[in-house]
Amino acid sequence: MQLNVKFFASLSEQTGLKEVTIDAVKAATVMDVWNQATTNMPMPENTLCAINMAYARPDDSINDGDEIAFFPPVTGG
Amino acid sequence: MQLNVKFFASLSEQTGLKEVTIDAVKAATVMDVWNQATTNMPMPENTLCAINMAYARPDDSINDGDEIAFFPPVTGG
Amino acid sequence: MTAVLRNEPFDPWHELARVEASLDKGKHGACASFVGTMRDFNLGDDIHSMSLEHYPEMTQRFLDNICDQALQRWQLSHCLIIHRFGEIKPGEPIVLTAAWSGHRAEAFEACRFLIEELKARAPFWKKETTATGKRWVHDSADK
Amino acid sequence: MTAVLRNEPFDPWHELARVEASLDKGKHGACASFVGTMRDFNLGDDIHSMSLEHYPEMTQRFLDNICDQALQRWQLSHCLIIHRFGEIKPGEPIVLTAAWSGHRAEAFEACRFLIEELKARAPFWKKETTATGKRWVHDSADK
Repeated sequence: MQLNVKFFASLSEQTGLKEVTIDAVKAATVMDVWNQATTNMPMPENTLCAINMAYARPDDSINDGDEIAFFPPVTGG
Repeated sequence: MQLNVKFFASLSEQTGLKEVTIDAVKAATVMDVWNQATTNMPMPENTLCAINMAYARPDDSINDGDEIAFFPPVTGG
Repeated sequence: MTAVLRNEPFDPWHELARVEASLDKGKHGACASFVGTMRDFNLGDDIHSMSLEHYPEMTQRFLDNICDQALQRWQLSHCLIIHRFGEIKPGEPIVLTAAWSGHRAEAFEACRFLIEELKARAPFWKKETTATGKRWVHDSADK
Repeated sequence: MTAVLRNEPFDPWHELARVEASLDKGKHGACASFVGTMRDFNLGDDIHSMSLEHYPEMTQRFLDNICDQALQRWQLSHCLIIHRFGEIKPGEPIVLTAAWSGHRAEAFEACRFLIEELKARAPFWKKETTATGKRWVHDSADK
Protein backbone atom coordinates (compact mmCIF):
# COMPACT_ATOMS: atom_id res chain seq x y z
CA MET A 1 0.00 0.00 0.00
CA GLN A 2 0.99 3.63 -0.65
CA LEU A 3 1.84 5.80 2.36
CA ASN A 4 2.91 9.41 2.56
CA VAL A 5 5.57 9.79 5.27
CA LYS A 6 6.71 13.12 6.75
CA PHE A 7 9.58 14.03 9.06
CA PHE A 8 9.87 17.35 10.87
CA ALA A 9 12.46 19.53 12.60
CA SER A 10 15.45 17.72 14.16
CA LEU A 11 14.06 14.33 13.07
CA SER A 12 14.11 15.48 9.47
CA GLU A 13 17.77 16.50 9.89
CA GLN A 14 18.69 13.25 11.65
CA THR A 15 17.01 10.97 9.11
CA GLY A 16 17.88 13.10 6.10
CA LEU A 17 14.23 12.70 5.06
CA LYS A 18 11.51 15.30 4.72
CA GLU A 19 8.64 13.79 2.81
CA VAL A 20 8.67 10.38 1.16
CA THR A 21 6.08 8.14 -0.41
CA ILE A 22 6.66 4.50 0.34
CA ASP A 23 5.09 1.36 -1.01
CA ALA A 24 4.64 -0.49 2.24
CA VAL A 25 4.22 -4.13 1.45
CA LYS A 26 4.78 -5.49 4.93
CA ALA A 27 4.05 -2.39 7.04
CA ALA A 28 1.27 -2.99 9.56
CA THR A 29 2.08 -0.36 12.20
CA VAL A 30 3.51 3.13 12.49
CA MET A 31 6.76 1.58 13.74
CA ASP A 32 6.99 -0.59 10.62
CA VAL A 33 6.68 2.57 8.51
CA TRP A 34 9.53 4.21 10.45
CA ASN A 35 11.73 1.15 9.95
CA GLN A 36 11.07 0.92 6.25
CA ALA A 37 11.39 4.66 5.56
CA THR A 38 14.62 5.05 7.55
CA THR A 39 15.99 1.59 6.67
CA ASN A 40 15.95 0.56 10.32
CA MET A 41 17.52 3.61 11.91
CA PRO A 42 16.85 3.43 15.69
CA MET A 43 13.91 5.69 16.55
CA PRO A 44 15.11 8.47 18.89
CA GLU A 45 13.56 8.54 22.34
CA ASN A 46 10.57 10.89 22.65
CA THR A 47 9.74 10.67 18.95
CA LEU A 48 6.11 11.64 18.37
CA CYS A 49 4.00 10.01 15.67
CA ALA A 50 0.82 11.01 13.86
CA ILE A 51 -1.54 9.20 11.51
CA ASN A 52 -3.50 11.56 9.25
CA MET A 53 -2.59 14.51 11.48
CA ALA A 54 -3.80 12.96 14.73
CA TYR A 55 -1.37 11.80 17.40
CA ALA A 56 -0.76 8.03 17.27
CA ARG A 57 1.42 5.41 18.98
CA PRO A 58 4.16 3.39 17.27
CA ASP A 59 2.09 0.21 17.51
CA ASP A 60 -1.07 1.75 15.98
CA SER A 61 -2.00 0.09 12.70
CA ILE A 62 -2.08 1.92 9.41
CA ASN A 63 -4.17 1.86 6.26
CA ASP A 64 -3.58 2.42 2.58
CA GLY A 65 -3.28 6.11 1.74
CA ASP A 66 -2.48 7.21 5.31
CA GLU A 67 -0.19 10.15 5.98
CA ILE A 68 2.28 9.12 8.69
CA ALA A 69 4.41 11.77 10.43
CA PHE A 70 7.36 11.62 12.81
CA PHE A 71 8.60 14.56 14.85
CA PRO A 72 10.45 15.52 18.04
CA PRO A 73 8.74 16.98 21.16
CA VAL A 74 6.94 20.21 20.25
CA THR A 75 8.20 23.66 21.29
CA GLY A 76 5.54 26.11 20.09
CA GLY A 77 3.87 29.01 21.84
CA MET B 1 -10.75 65.20 68.99
CA GLN B 2 -11.52 66.13 65.39
CA LEU B 3 -12.45 63.33 62.99
CA ASN B 4 -13.34 63.40 59.32
CA VAL B 5 -16.12 60.87 58.64
CA LYS B 6 -17.17 59.67 55.18
CA PHE B 7 -20.10 57.58 53.98
CA PHE B 8 -20.31 55.98 50.55
CA ALA B 9 -22.89 54.55 48.14
CA SER B 10 -26.03 53.03 49.71
CA LEU B 11 -24.74 53.82 53.22
CA SER B 12 -24.57 57.48 52.30
CA GLU B 13 -28.18 57.33 51.09
CA GLN B 14 -29.35 55.41 54.19
CA THR B 15 -27.67 57.72 56.69
CA GLY B 16 -28.27 60.89 54.71
CA LEU B 17 -24.60 61.70 55.36
CA LYS B 18 -21.75 62.07 52.92
CA GLU B 19 -18.86 63.72 54.67
CA VAL B 20 -18.98 65.16 58.19
CA THR B 21 -16.41 66.45 60.63
CA ILE B 22 -17.20 65.49 64.19
CA ASP B 23 -15.73 66.57 67.47
CA ALA B 24 -15.53 63.17 69.13
CA VAL B 25 -15.25 63.70 72.84
CA LYS B 26 -16.03 60.18 73.94
CA ALA B 27 -15.27 58.26 70.73
CA ALA B 28 -12.65 55.57 71.27
CA THR B 29 -13.47 53.14 68.47
CA VAL B 30 -14.74 53.13 64.90
CA MET B 31 -18.13 51.97 66.23
CA ASP B 32 -18.30 54.96 68.57
CA VAL B 33 -17.72 57.23 65.58
CA TRP B 34 -20.58 55.57 63.69
CA ASN B 35 -22.91 55.97 66.67
CA GLN B 36 -22.06 59.62 67.17
CA ALA B 37 -22.17 60.56 63.47
CA THR B 38 -25.48 58.77 62.81
CA THR B 39 -26.98 59.50 66.24
CA ASN B 40 -27.16 55.78 67.03
CA MET B 41 -28.66 54.48 63.83
CA PRO B 42 -28.20 50.68 63.79
CA MET B 43 -25.20 49.81 61.62
CA PRO B 44 -26.38 47.71 58.64
CA GLU B 45 -25.01 44.19 58.42
CA ASN B 46 -21.93 43.88 56.19
CA THR B 47 -20.93 47.51 56.68
CA LEU B 48 -17.23 47.96 55.92
CA CYS B 49 -15.05 50.43 57.83
CA ALA B 50 -11.76 52.12 57.08
CA ILE B 51 -9.36 54.23 59.14
CA ASN B 52 -7.19 56.51 57.04
CA MET B 53 -8.06 54.54 53.90
CA ALA B 54 -7.09 51.15 55.29
CA TYR B 55 -9.70 48.53 56.17
CA ALA B 56 -10.50 48.46 59.90
CA ARG B 57 -12.88 46.70 62.29
CA PRO B 58 -15.62 48.42 64.30
CA ASP B 59 -13.71 47.86 67.55
CA ASP B 60 -10.42 49.31 66.26
CA SER B 61 -9.39 52.43 68.16
CA ILE B 62 -9.08 55.83 66.55
CA ASN B 63 -6.81 58.85 66.90
CA ASP B 64 -7.19 62.60 66.56
CA GLY B 65 -7.28 63.66 62.93
CA ASP B 66 -8.20 60.24 61.56
CA GLU B 67 -10.38 59.87 58.50
CA ILE B 68 -13.04 57.24 59.22
CA ALA B 69 -15.11 55.79 56.39
CA PHE B 70 -18.19 53.56 56.23
CA PHE B 71 -19.38 51.77 53.10
CA PRO B 72 -21.34 48.76 51.87
CA PRO B 73 -19.72 45.65 50.29
CA VAL B 74 -17.75 46.68 47.23
CA THR B 75 -18.86 45.93 43.66
CA GLY B 76 -16.04 47.14 41.42
CA GLY B 77 -14.30 45.49 38.49
CA MET C 1 3.84 49.42 37.67
CA THR C 2 0.84 51.64 37.16
CA ALA C 3 -2.66 51.86 38.58
CA VAL C 4 -4.89 54.46 36.97
CA LEU C 5 -8.42 55.69 37.68
CA ARG C 6 -10.28 57.12 34.69
CA ASN C 7 -13.53 59.02 34.44
CA GLU C 8 -13.64 58.69 30.66
CA PRO C 9 -13.92 55.70 28.30
CA PHE C 10 -10.62 54.00 27.50
CA ASP C 11 -9.50 51.52 24.87
CA PRO C 12 -7.83 48.62 26.72
CA TRP C 13 -5.99 47.35 23.64
CA HIS C 14 -4.60 50.78 22.92
CA GLU C 15 -3.45 51.06 26.53
CA LEU C 16 -1.79 47.64 26.41
CA ALA C 17 -0.03 48.56 23.15
CA ARG C 18 1.21 51.79 24.74
CA VAL C 19 2.65 50.02 27.78
CA GLU C 20 4.13 47.27 25.63
CA ALA C 21 5.90 49.91 23.50
CA SER C 22 7.45 51.41 26.64
CA LEU C 23 8.90 48.08 27.84
CA ASP C 24 12.28 46.65 26.86
CA LYS C 25 11.63 44.67 23.70
CA GLY C 26 12.67 41.03 23.91
CA LYS C 27 13.00 40.97 27.72
CA HIS C 28 9.61 39.65 28.76
CA GLY C 29 8.13 36.57 27.17
CA ALA C 30 4.58 36.67 28.44
CA CYS C 31 1.72 39.11 28.96
CA ALA C 32 -1.60 38.07 30.49
CA SER C 33 -4.42 40.56 30.53
CA PHE C 34 -8.03 40.80 31.56
CA VAL C 35 -10.70 43.25 30.40
CA GLY C 36 -14.04 43.59 32.18
CA THR C 37 -16.72 45.24 30.08
CA MET C 38 -20.10 46.62 31.10
CA ARG C 39 -22.93 44.33 30.06
CA ASP C 40 -26.33 45.60 28.93
CA PHE C 41 -28.22 43.10 31.08
CA ASN C 42 -28.20 42.00 34.73
CA LEU C 43 -30.67 40.00 36.82
CA GLY C 44 -33.00 39.77 33.83
CA ASP C 45 -33.19 43.52 33.21
CA ASP C 46 -31.80 45.72 30.47
CA ILE C 47 -29.24 48.10 31.91
CA HIS C 48 -29.21 51.52 30.29
CA SER C 49 -26.20 52.92 32.10
CA MET C 50 -24.22 52.58 35.26
CA SER C 51 -22.77 55.00 37.73
CA LEU C 52 -19.57 53.84 39.41
CA GLU C 53 -18.87 55.55 42.72
CA HIS C 54 -15.53 55.17 44.47
CA TYR C 55 -13.52 56.42 47.45
CA PRO C 56 -10.84 58.14 45.39
CA GLU C 57 -7.78 58.27 47.68
CA MET C 58 -8.43 54.84 49.16
CA THR C 59 -9.05 53.29 45.75
CA GLN C 60 -5.80 54.64 44.37
CA ARG C 61 -3.92 53.49 47.44
CA PHE C 62 -5.56 50.06 47.29
CA LEU C 63 -4.75 49.54 43.59
CA ASP C 64 -1.15 50.74 44.06
CA ASN C 65 -0.87 48.33 46.95
CA ILE C 66 -2.07 45.25 45.06
CA CYS C 67 0.33 46.11 42.21
CA ASP C 68 3.15 46.24 44.79
CA GLN C 69 2.05 42.92 46.21
CA ALA C 70 1.99 41.32 42.75
CA LEU C 71 5.49 42.62 42.00
CA GLN C 72 6.77 41.15 45.26
CA ARG C 73 5.05 37.82 44.84
CA TRP C 74 5.87 37.12 41.18
CA GLN C 75 8.77 37.97 38.89
CA LEU C 76 7.13 40.62 36.75
CA SER C 77 8.60 43.22 34.45
CA HIS C 78 5.46 45.34 34.73
CA CYS C 79 1.87 45.34 35.83
CA LEU C 80 -1.04 47.59 34.98
CA ILE C 81 -4.51 48.36 36.31
CA ILE C 82 -6.94 50.80 34.72
CA HIS C 83 -10.38 51.26 36.29
CA ARG C 84 -13.24 53.51 35.27
CA PHE C 85 -15.41 55.54 37.57
CA GLY C 86 -18.36 57.87 36.90
CA GLU C 87 -21.01 57.29 34.23
CA ILE C 88 -20.50 54.17 32.12
CA LYS C 89 -22.43 52.91 29.09
CA PRO C 90 -23.01 49.25 28.12
CA GLY C 91 -20.15 47.86 26.06
CA GLU C 92 -17.58 50.19 27.62
CA PRO C 93 -14.60 48.65 29.39
CA ILE C 94 -14.72 49.03 33.17
CA VAL C 95 -11.43 47.47 34.19
CA LEU C 96 -8.16 46.28 32.71
CA THR C 97 -5.53 44.28 34.59
CA ALA C 98 -2.33 43.04 32.99
CA ALA C 99 1.00 41.50 34.00
CA TRP C 100 4.19 41.09 31.97
CA SER C 101 6.68 38.40 32.93
CA GLY C 102 9.33 36.06 31.62
CA HIS C 103 6.99 33.13 32.16
CA ARG C 104 3.36 32.58 31.41
CA ALA C 105 2.40 30.97 34.74
CA GLU C 106 3.55 34.08 36.62
CA ALA C 107 1.85 36.43 34.15
CA PHE C 108 -1.47 34.55 34.46
CA GLU C 109 -1.34 34.25 38.24
CA ALA C 110 -0.46 37.91 38.76
CA CYS C 111 -3.12 39.14 36.32
CA ARG C 112 -5.73 36.98 38.02
CA PHE C 113 -4.60 38.08 41.48
CA LEU C 114 -5.00 41.75 40.51
CA ILE C 115 -8.59 41.35 39.29
CA GLU C 116 -9.62 39.05 42.15
CA GLU C 117 -8.23 41.39 44.83
CA LEU C 118 -9.75 44.39 43.09
CA LYS C 119 -13.18 42.72 42.85
CA ALA C 120 -13.06 41.54 46.46
CA ARG C 121 -11.84 44.67 48.19
CA ALA C 122 -11.33 47.82 46.08
CA PRO C 123 -13.82 50.48 47.22
CA PHE C 124 -16.03 50.85 44.15
CA TRP C 125 -19.84 50.70 44.06
CA LYS C 126 -22.00 50.19 41.01
CA LYS C 127 -25.44 51.73 40.60
CA GLU C 128 -27.41 50.57 37.58
CA THR C 129 -30.09 52.45 35.68
CA THR C 130 -32.85 50.19 34.34
CA ALA C 131 -36.16 51.06 32.65
CA THR C 132 -37.75 51.27 36.10
CA GLY C 133 -35.14 53.29 37.95
CA LYS C 134 -31.78 53.10 39.66
CA ARG C 135 -30.50 50.37 41.95
CA TRP C 136 -27.27 49.49 43.72
CA VAL C 137 -25.54 46.32 42.57
CA HIS C 138 -25.08 43.76 45.33
CA ASP C 139 -23.50 40.72 43.71
CA SER C 140 -19.84 41.49 44.18
CA ALA C 141 -19.18 37.75 44.38
CA ASP C 142 -20.01 37.47 40.66
CA LYS C 143 -17.28 35.52 38.95
CA MET D 1 -13.99 30.98 17.09
CA THR D 2 -10.85 31.49 15.04
CA ALA D 3 -7.42 29.90 14.90
CA VAL D 4 -5.00 31.55 12.51
CA LEU D 5 -1.44 30.74 11.43
CA ARG D 6 0.63 33.72 10.28
CA ASN D 7 3.99 33.93 8.56
CA GLU D 8 4.26 37.67 9.14
CA PRO D 9 4.50 39.81 12.29
CA PHE D 10 1.15 40.66 13.89
CA ASP D 11 0.02 43.19 16.49
CA PRO D 12 -1.88 41.25 19.16
CA TRP D 13 -3.64 44.33 20.53
CA HIS D 14 -4.82 45.34 17.09
CA GLU D 15 -6.11 41.81 16.53
CA LEU D 16 -7.94 41.82 19.86
CA ALA D 17 -9.48 45.20 19.09
CA ARG D 18 -10.65 43.88 15.70
CA VAL D 19 -12.31 40.82 17.20
CA GLU D 20 -13.84 42.87 20.00
CA ALA D 21 -15.35 45.23 17.43
CA SER D 22 -16.97 42.28 15.67
CA LEU D 23 -18.66 40.96 18.84
CA ASP D 24 -22.05 42.01 20.15
CA LYS D 25 -21.33 45.00 22.36
CA GLY D 26 -22.58 44.62 25.94
CA LYS D 27 -23.12 40.85 25.72
CA HIS D 28 -19.84 39.55 27.13
CA GLY D 29 -18.44 40.85 30.39
CA ALA D 30 -14.94 39.41 30.36
CA CYS D 31 -12.01 38.90 28.04
CA ALA D 32 -8.82 37.14 29.13
CA SER D 33 -5.87 37.13 26.78
CA PHE D 34 -2.32 35.91 26.64
CA VAL D 35 0.53 37.10 24.41
CA GLY D 36 3.80 35.19 24.11
CA THR D 37 6.67 37.25 22.73
CA MET D 38 10.06 36.13 21.46
CA ARG D 39 12.82 36.88 23.95
CA ASP D 40 16.32 37.93 22.93
CA PHE D 41 17.96 35.51 25.38
CA ASN D 42 17.70 31.82 26.24
CA LEU D 43 19.96 29.49 28.23
CA GLY D 44 22.43 32.33 28.77
CA ASP D 45 22.84 33.19 25.08
CA ASP D 46 21.70 36.13 23.00
CA ILE D 47 19.21 34.96 20.41
CA HIS D 48 19.43 36.82 17.09
CA SER D 49 16.44 35.25 15.43
CA MET D 50 14.28 32.16 15.47
CA SER D 51 12.84 29.94 12.82
CA LEU D 52 9.51 28.35 13.70
CA GLU D 53 8.75 25.19 11.76
CA HIS D 54 5.33 23.57 11.85
CA TYR D 55 3.25 20.80 10.30
CA PRO D 56 0.76 23.10 8.59
CA GLU D 57 -2.38 20.98 8.16
CA MET D 58 -1.99 19.24 11.51
CA THR D 59 -1.31 22.52 13.31
CA GLN D 60 -4.42 24.13 11.89
CA ARG D 61 -6.48 21.09 12.75
CA PHE D 62 -5.03 20.96 16.26
CA LEU D 63 -5.70 24.64 16.97
CA ASP D 64 -9.25 24.43 15.58
CA ASN D 65 -9.78 21.42 17.78
CA ILE D 66 -8.67 23.05 21.03
CA CYS D 67 -10.89 26.06 20.25
CA ASP D 68 -13.81 23.65 19.81
CA GLN D 69 -12.95 21.95 23.09
CA ALA D 70 -12.81 25.31 24.90
CA LEU D 71 -16.20 26.32 23.49
CA GLN D 72 -17.71 23.04 24.68
CA ARG D 73 -16.14 23.17 28.11
CA TRP D 74 -16.83 26.80 29.01
CA GLN D 75 -19.55 29.29 28.18
CA LEU D 76 -17.69 31.52 25.76
CA SER D 77 -18.91 34.06 23.26
CA HIS D 78 -15.69 33.75 21.26
CA CYS D 79 -12.15 32.45 21.36
CA LEU D 80 -9.09 33.30 19.32
CA ILE D 81 -5.66 31.84 18.64
CA ILE D 82 -3.03 33.46 16.42
CA HIS D 83 0.35 31.76 16.03
CA ARG D 84 3.38 32.76 13.97
CA PHE D 85 5.54 30.49 11.91
CA GLY D 86 8.63 31.17 9.79
CA GLU D 87 11.36 33.66 10.68
CA ILE D 88 10.80 35.58 13.90
CA LYS D 89 12.81 38.43 15.45
CA PRO D 90 13.24 39.13 19.18
CA GLY D 91 10.41 41.25 20.56
CA GLU D 92 7.90 39.96 18.00
CA PRO D 93 4.74 38.25 19.28
CA ILE D 94 4.71 34.50 18.65
CA VAL D 95 1.32 33.56 20.00
CA LEU D 96 -1.95 35.12 21.12
CA THR D 97 -4.76 33.25 22.87
CA ALA D 98 -7.95 34.93 24.05
CA ALA D 99 -11.39 33.99 25.36
CA TRP D 100 -14.51 36.14 25.76
CA SER D 101 -17.17 35.15 28.25
CA GLY D 102 -19.87 36.45 30.54
CA HIS D 103 -17.72 35.61 33.54
CA ARG D 104 -14.07 36.12 34.31
CA ALA D 105 -13.36 32.66 35.73
CA GLU D 106 -14.44 31.04 32.46
CA ALA D 107 -12.51 33.55 30.36
CA PHE D 108 -9.31 32.97 32.37
CA GLU D 109 -9.63 29.19 32.41
CA ALA D 110 -10.36 28.95 28.70
CA CYS D 111 -7.52 31.33 27.76
CA ARG D 112 -5.10 29.35 29.92
CA PHE D 113 -6.35 26.03 28.54
CA LEU D 114 -5.71 27.21 24.98
CA ILE D 115 -2.10 28.23 25.61
CA GLU D 116 -1.31 25.18 27.77
CA GLU D 117 -2.70 22.73 25.20
CA LEU D 118 -0.95 24.57 22.40
CA LYS D 119 2.39 24.53 24.25
CA ALA D 120 2.05 20.87 25.17
CA ARG D 121 0.91 19.40 21.89
CA ALA D 122 0.66 21.71 18.87
CA PRO D 123 3.23 20.63 16.25
CA PHE D 124 5.61 23.60 16.21
CA TRP D 125 9.40 23.48 16.55
CA LYS D 126 11.68 26.40 17.36
CA LYS D 127 15.20 26.74 16.01
CA GLU D 128 17.25 29.57 17.48
CA THR D 129 20.11 31.45 15.85
CA THR D 130 22.81 32.50 18.35
CA ALA D 131 26.22 34.06 17.76
CA THR D 132 27.68 30.56 17.41
CA GLY D 133 25.08 29.00 15.14
CA LYS D 134 21.63 27.44 15.04
CA ARG D 135 20.11 25.05 17.55
CA TRP D 136 16.77 23.38 18.14
CA VAL D 137 14.93 24.43 21.30
CA HIS D 138 14.20 21.54 23.64
CA ASP D 139 12.52 23.04 26.71
CA SER D 140 8.89 22.75 25.71
CA ALA D 141 8.04 22.39 29.40
CA ASP D 142 9.01 26.03 29.97
CA LYS D 143 6.27 27.76 31.92
